[in-house]
Amino acid sequence: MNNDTLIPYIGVVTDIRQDTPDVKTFRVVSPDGGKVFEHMPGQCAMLSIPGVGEAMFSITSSPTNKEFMEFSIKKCGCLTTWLHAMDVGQQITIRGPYGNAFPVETDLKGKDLLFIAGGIGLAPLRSVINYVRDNRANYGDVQVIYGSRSKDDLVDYQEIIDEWMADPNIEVNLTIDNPQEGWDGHVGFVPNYVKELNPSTSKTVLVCGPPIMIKFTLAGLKELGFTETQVYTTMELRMKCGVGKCGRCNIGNKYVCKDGPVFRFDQLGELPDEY
Amino acid sequence: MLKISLDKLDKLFEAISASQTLYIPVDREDGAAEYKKYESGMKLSSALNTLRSAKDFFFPQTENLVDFKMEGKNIEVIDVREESEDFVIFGVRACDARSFTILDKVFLAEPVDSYYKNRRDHGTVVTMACARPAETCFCGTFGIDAAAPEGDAACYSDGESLFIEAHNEKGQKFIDSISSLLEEGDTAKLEAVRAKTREILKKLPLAHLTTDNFGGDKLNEYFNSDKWGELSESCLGCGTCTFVCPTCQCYDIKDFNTGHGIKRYRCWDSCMYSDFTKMAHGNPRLTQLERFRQRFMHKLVYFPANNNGEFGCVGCGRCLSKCPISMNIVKVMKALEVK
Amino acid sequence: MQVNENKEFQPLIVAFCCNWCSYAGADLSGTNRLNYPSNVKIIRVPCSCRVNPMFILRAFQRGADGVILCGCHPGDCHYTSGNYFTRRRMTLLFSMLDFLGIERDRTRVEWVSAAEGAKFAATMNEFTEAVKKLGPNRRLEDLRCRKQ
Amino acid sequence: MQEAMINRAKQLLADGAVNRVIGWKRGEFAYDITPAVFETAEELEKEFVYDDFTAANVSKYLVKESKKEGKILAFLKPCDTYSFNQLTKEHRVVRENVYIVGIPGGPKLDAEKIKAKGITGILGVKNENYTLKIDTVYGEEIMPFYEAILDKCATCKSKKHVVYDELMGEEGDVLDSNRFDMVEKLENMTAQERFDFWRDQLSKCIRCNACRNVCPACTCEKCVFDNPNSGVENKAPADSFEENMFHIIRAFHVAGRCTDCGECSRVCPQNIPLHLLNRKFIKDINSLYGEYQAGEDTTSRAPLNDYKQDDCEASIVHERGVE
Amino acid sequence: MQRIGVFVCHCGTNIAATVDVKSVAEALGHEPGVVISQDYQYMCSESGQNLVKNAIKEHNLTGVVVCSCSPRMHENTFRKAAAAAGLNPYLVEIANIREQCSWIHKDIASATEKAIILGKAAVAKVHLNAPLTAGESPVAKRALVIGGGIAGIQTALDIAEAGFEVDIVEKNPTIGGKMAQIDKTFPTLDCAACILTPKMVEASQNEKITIHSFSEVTDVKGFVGNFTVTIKKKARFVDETKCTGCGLCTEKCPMKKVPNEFNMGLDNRTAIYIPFAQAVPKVATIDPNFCMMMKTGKCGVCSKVCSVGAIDYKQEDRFIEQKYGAIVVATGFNPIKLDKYDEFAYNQCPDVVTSLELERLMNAAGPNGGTLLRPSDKTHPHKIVFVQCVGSRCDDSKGKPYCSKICCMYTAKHAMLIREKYPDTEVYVFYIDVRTPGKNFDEFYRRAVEQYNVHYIKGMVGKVTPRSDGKIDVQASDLLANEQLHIDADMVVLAAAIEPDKTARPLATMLTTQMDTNDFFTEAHPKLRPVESATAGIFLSGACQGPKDIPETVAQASAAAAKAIGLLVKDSITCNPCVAHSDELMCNGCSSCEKVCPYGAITYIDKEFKMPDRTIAVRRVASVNPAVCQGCGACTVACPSGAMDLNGFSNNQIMAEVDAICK
Repeated sequence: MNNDTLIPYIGVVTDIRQDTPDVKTFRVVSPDGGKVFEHMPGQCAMLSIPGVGEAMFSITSSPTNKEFMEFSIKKCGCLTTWLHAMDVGQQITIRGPYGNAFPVETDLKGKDLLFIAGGIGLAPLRSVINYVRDNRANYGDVQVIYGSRSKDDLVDYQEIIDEWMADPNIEVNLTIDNPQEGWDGHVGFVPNYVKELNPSTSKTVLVCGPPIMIKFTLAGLKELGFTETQVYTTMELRMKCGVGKCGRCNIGNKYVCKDGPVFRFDQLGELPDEY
Repeated sequence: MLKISLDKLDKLFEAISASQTLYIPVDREDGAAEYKKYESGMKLSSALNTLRSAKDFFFPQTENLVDFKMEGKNIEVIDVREESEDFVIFGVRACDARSFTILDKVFLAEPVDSYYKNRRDHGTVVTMACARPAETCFCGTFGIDAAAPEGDAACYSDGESLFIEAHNEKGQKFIDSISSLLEEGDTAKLEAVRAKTREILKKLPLAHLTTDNFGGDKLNEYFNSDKWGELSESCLGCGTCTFVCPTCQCYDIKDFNTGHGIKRYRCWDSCMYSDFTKMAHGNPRLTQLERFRQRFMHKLVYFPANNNGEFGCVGCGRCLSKCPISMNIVKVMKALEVK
Repeated sequence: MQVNENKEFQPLIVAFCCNWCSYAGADLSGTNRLNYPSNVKIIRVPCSCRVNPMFILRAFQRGADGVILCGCHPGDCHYTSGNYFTRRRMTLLFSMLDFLGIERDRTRVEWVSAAEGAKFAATMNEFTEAVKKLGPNRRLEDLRCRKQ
Repeated sequence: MQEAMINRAKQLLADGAVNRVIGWKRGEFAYDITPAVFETAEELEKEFVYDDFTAANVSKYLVKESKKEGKILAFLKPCDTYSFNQLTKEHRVVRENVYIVGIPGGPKLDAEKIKAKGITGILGVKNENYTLKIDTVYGEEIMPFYEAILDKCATCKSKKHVVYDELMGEEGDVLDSNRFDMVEKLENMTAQERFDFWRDQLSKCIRCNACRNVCPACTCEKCVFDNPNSGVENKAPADSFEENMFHIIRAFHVAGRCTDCGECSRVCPQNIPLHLLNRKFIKDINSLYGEYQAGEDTTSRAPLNDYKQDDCEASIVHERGVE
Repeated sequence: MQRIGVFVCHCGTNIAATVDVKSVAEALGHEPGVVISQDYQYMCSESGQNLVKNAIKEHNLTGVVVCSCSPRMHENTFRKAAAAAGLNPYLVEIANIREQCSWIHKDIASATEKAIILGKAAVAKVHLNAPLTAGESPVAKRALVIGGGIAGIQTALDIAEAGFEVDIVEKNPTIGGKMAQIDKTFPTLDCAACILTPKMVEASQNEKITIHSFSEVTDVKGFVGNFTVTIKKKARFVDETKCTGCGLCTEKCPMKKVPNEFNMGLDNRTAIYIPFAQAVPKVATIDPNFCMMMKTGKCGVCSKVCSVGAIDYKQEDRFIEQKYGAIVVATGFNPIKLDKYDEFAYNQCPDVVTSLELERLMNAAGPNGGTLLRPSDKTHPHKIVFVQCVGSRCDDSKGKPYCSKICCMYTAKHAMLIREKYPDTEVYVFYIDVRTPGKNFDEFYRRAVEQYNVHYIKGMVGKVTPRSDGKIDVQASDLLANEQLHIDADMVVLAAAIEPDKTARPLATMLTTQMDTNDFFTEAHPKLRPVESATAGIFLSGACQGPKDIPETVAQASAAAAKAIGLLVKDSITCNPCVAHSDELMCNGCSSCEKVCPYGAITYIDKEFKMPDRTIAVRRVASVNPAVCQGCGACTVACPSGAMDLNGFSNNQIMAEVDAICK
């Protein structure tokens, strides 16, 4: 019988990195080494510990990484608590890739890109940013605006400092919500920072973060003259099958797991307000 | 058309079940009909339809997907799939026959659901035309002719004989396997019976219900309708409608720890359940109104939007007679309809 | 269920014992070296009234062949009234299991005081024998949990 | 009756004594009645119905409705008043927010019973001197009224309203019912026969939760079977054990609280006689701990929350009946 | 991921002889989450404990399983060891592989297998253990004693002696109780008043003791260490602070025909009265039912004669509220009413009296100044019949099923005293059997029979009939001689059963303590905790718990005081952390749990909740007071939604054990 997407592969956790107090990044490879499967930036995978639970996570590593996949996971439920407690060498089950991806090879190609992320929202965008960095010639200006509650809550801070900020080809703007010792960067909420920075409306925007941040950022962008067709985001909904059959992530005629999770805001506008 | 005398039905069933598993609707003690694996002596039910729909044959209420063995940090994945045996479902009504087409659109769409396909490939659907439709029937609304059911092969009765014809290769193979019992018959009387059935279908109370005003383009006007509150207010949030429905296919995937391994299985789920969309950090459908709306919007708007106007309902009427509070798709359609 | 070399059926017995009387009674039968079969596995609960019918069904689901509940004698409950509630709950539960055709001898309530080590051992011997006679629990087991 | 009820409801609405009415709304056919809340005289005029098919017990809706602003008028049949009282006792309804009009009860009709006679294509049902004249697309059919009544009405326990603010019609009495006959019959079977009986019945269960969701005693904020942390969460009967588990525990959770309103069996799409489980508990409670009718009052102690020092021992189960 | 350590004890050869401890340690080492699994000779020894402590530190353990003897033996030892190593003590579980395994099984293979399963169950449970912290709750340093009889007085004196404030609430105008009415005490025959009144005075003079006489408890809130009690000080229409107890008012009061309850109604008192000469407090009280001033507004004599102006006809009931750490119930007893005993003619004939009435008749301060005279004609009785067990040990609904315990002895006392003082009087005692356990009791009884020639007749009195000549015909059967007797008695004395005071039942409800069917308070444990109620902080003193004689009452009163003092010396009480708790989001507020809680630990509150649909709803939810809950778990099963769970024995923990055992 053919492989069925509901039957998962085995992945081995080879590295666990404590990113923030409640976010860890897990490196997953196939038991034989190498990646379990290929994906495009923005796509997701179903991770599970049998008997504990299964959930969808966006793949935070770039497809250009040929050795492993990474997942940045915030501790919030039963499964994530378990994942946070495990040690290196633990096997997990993994299936995917699921969902659409950011249109990095089509609509985004050649465009100036503005990434706006808040908190754990950087996770799905990190995949795109690194993909873009690795295919730098295909894109115009790249700007990243990233904020979090505090310095400690910035996911992948080390990579941001060591690689992104060191990369002359991209502009990185960091902010934290409240002043903090040892932080001489910008202080303030992401939506306000975006307005302050007043990015050019020629840019295509990829935004991800908590719903309230997205709401105000979008409003701010509109004030600045951006249109909904310029802004992409990625959604999170309860999913079970990952292939648009189980019905759980159905909104209007879309299935987030299959038709999403990446949507342009004008597409989202056509959907019923149920997310 | 080929036929067999109705009093030789036993022989027909014996012949079919000799080569493969046969399921026929039989009467239960409580008067309701249900599909049973044929055993000698069983009588075909004369009821209009089975209490449960026929979807169970291809999409059972629970099914084991995969097993895991956990040992230290290691996980072993055990593929539990087995090639299905060949089987025949006999006596499927037109509405249920159409439901398979609808389920196919979900489960056979890429990526194909191998569990469903496995059974679909091995199952032959032999339908049976209706003769005495009930007041709850409204298959006509969805373009289904109860007197001419779809399926791999179809049967019709004129009161004396059972006529049988193939609709496809699988159906033909089925007829070939029993051809020794069949003889060519005159369909004149049958045509009269079918004409009469169609007359009755026109007289049914729901005969005039149409889908003209529903479909994929009606999303916003129906989604935002102010009728949902009133319609859903007495909904108990149970799963009866979903589970008796031949087209509802939402499912959940769960793990069961047997003590010596994990069984991952899927089971029917209902969008009417309060925890259907519940996540660790919230629920986008908080009230029964939203959950109730989802079920009907899906059948009447979302499904047609993705499937060339085909609706997610076949008018079998099960939900009409089984809903504990008698709220159903017909009432919803009538209340919502914007001309 | 366990099967040893002699192929004699060895039932699995789960015994819920209240901390204050029956568990102490079980300890006493140990102190006095009064044998009872190793089929019996004890779970300590503060009071017999802590035992939820769900625990009993759970044990049967997972492969127990008999479940026995032991508590202080009526009137002697450490918490004054716990075992009176237990008595009503278990009477009704067992009656319901009986109503569903589950063998009566698979369930039992016995009052064993902290001083009744002998009674504890005798009860366990008796109960294990009774369950052994019934054979494996088939009517209230979960096939998925059956050991291959 | 229906006219009188509509008039009384309109009057109470007009007086401002209540601002909503819970009752029943007519459907597409003669029998598909839906419980509904009415807010205006017009709605009442147009859609309120009370006839031989208005069997649904509306008291459970009052858990939610009585917590809303204002007062709601509830028409309660005798059996419904027991449910309501029990809910009051358990603090699940706000008694002050409900104006109860006691109305005469059944026997109510069961459309399934009519259909089971082979009568189909039903267009209308008329009760003429306890003979049902059923108009169908296939012509008129006749059947005796009492052959079509709901099982729960056939074993009615009481025609008395145990709580009301006003009464329409005359007050009835607690009946000497034969409701335990079937339980007794099962008790007199052998264990194997009982096991086979229940296996046959419970294997039909599709876990639609209709029995639970309609049950006025099942008003938990979160049912253990829906709660992933309860350890017994279960959505579908993957094994015969789970069919048993759900129904045993559900019956146990409502034991001593179930008023025997019979809604569970009425709504079961698979016609499982679930009420027998509840009645078994009721019968046991009556015989072992003294007669007790849940919902009869709002103050008595539920039998499972009570005890006597000389209660029988659990071994009584082993000592009585046939094996 | 859990990091669990497993420690398997050999217990010398106690375990190791029948359980292969090495394989147990080996097998449990493979269980999920187990990072270290060791065996050792004596795990409870200092070095064994160090093994555990070191492993906790070294492996940063999140849970410890010790496979050893019964947890009843060493659970605390290992909990303390864990705590010493910085691990929450409630993350330790014991698998009992000695008493419940090695000591009862002989076959090594099956004992080892069972030990492994028990170990697995403990590992499965410890996975779900949560760190628990025992809560603390402050203790109000004041005790309340309800009832001012000898029990209450003794308890109050003992508590005061230990240095704590005590309040006595007495419903009558004076403390003293039943003992004050008694003439002499058995078996020493010393005068009751002589030994009681000094104690009464001591109580009134002790500055730690406050006496609220003529007062009642009307409300009790709170829990152990923290009770808030409302006391009603009934209006006595005399200002307590001014009244000197001179008694002039009682002499001058014109209303002199009030039945005197202190003398059992055998004589009269005035409307303003002091119950007896040694009353404490010695303060007058006006009986408003008889006072002319109160009834008609005409009189006011007492007010006129009172030199200190203490009379206040307008006085009203006052309520005071006070916080207490402990409450001692000492509500005492009363003889039952004999209205139903027509066969003894108690209501028909004044010369048929109860034993307590006889006490008054014989008392020097009684109606006859100590001379025993018949109440009817004030003549000297020559033949007295005592009837035992009137209402005691009865099967029928008229009486009490229990033995009243004191009657045999006081009857012997009465008989003896009468025979001593009036040797010409014949005394008959009809009994079922004579019960005289107690120091010097049987000797006392035998003296009555042998020395004083009291006629003890085993038999029942069938009928008592007053005759027109003033004699009383007593029909009885002598069971030993097997003959019917007729005695023409002058007096008949009935040993009426005693029963708890009527105020006890409503009080028990207020205190959420339990009572038996006879309305005696139920002790927390019949053998081991006889002076505590099941409700923490409520203690039982004297006959409210069961029939008692004076020495027993005083002993129990001191025991109750000791228990109360044990509580009051603490600044705060450590609560058992293994208590029930309710998940408010799942709680239905149905009150089932409250109904089965023996401690009244569950209350209901209306609480605002943000509902998932963003509305605010007020819901009734259960709230467990962890200071009161004892952790039995009755509520967890009564709760259908599973909102109620028990720390340390949660649903999931027990189910994990079941799963592990059945695996």
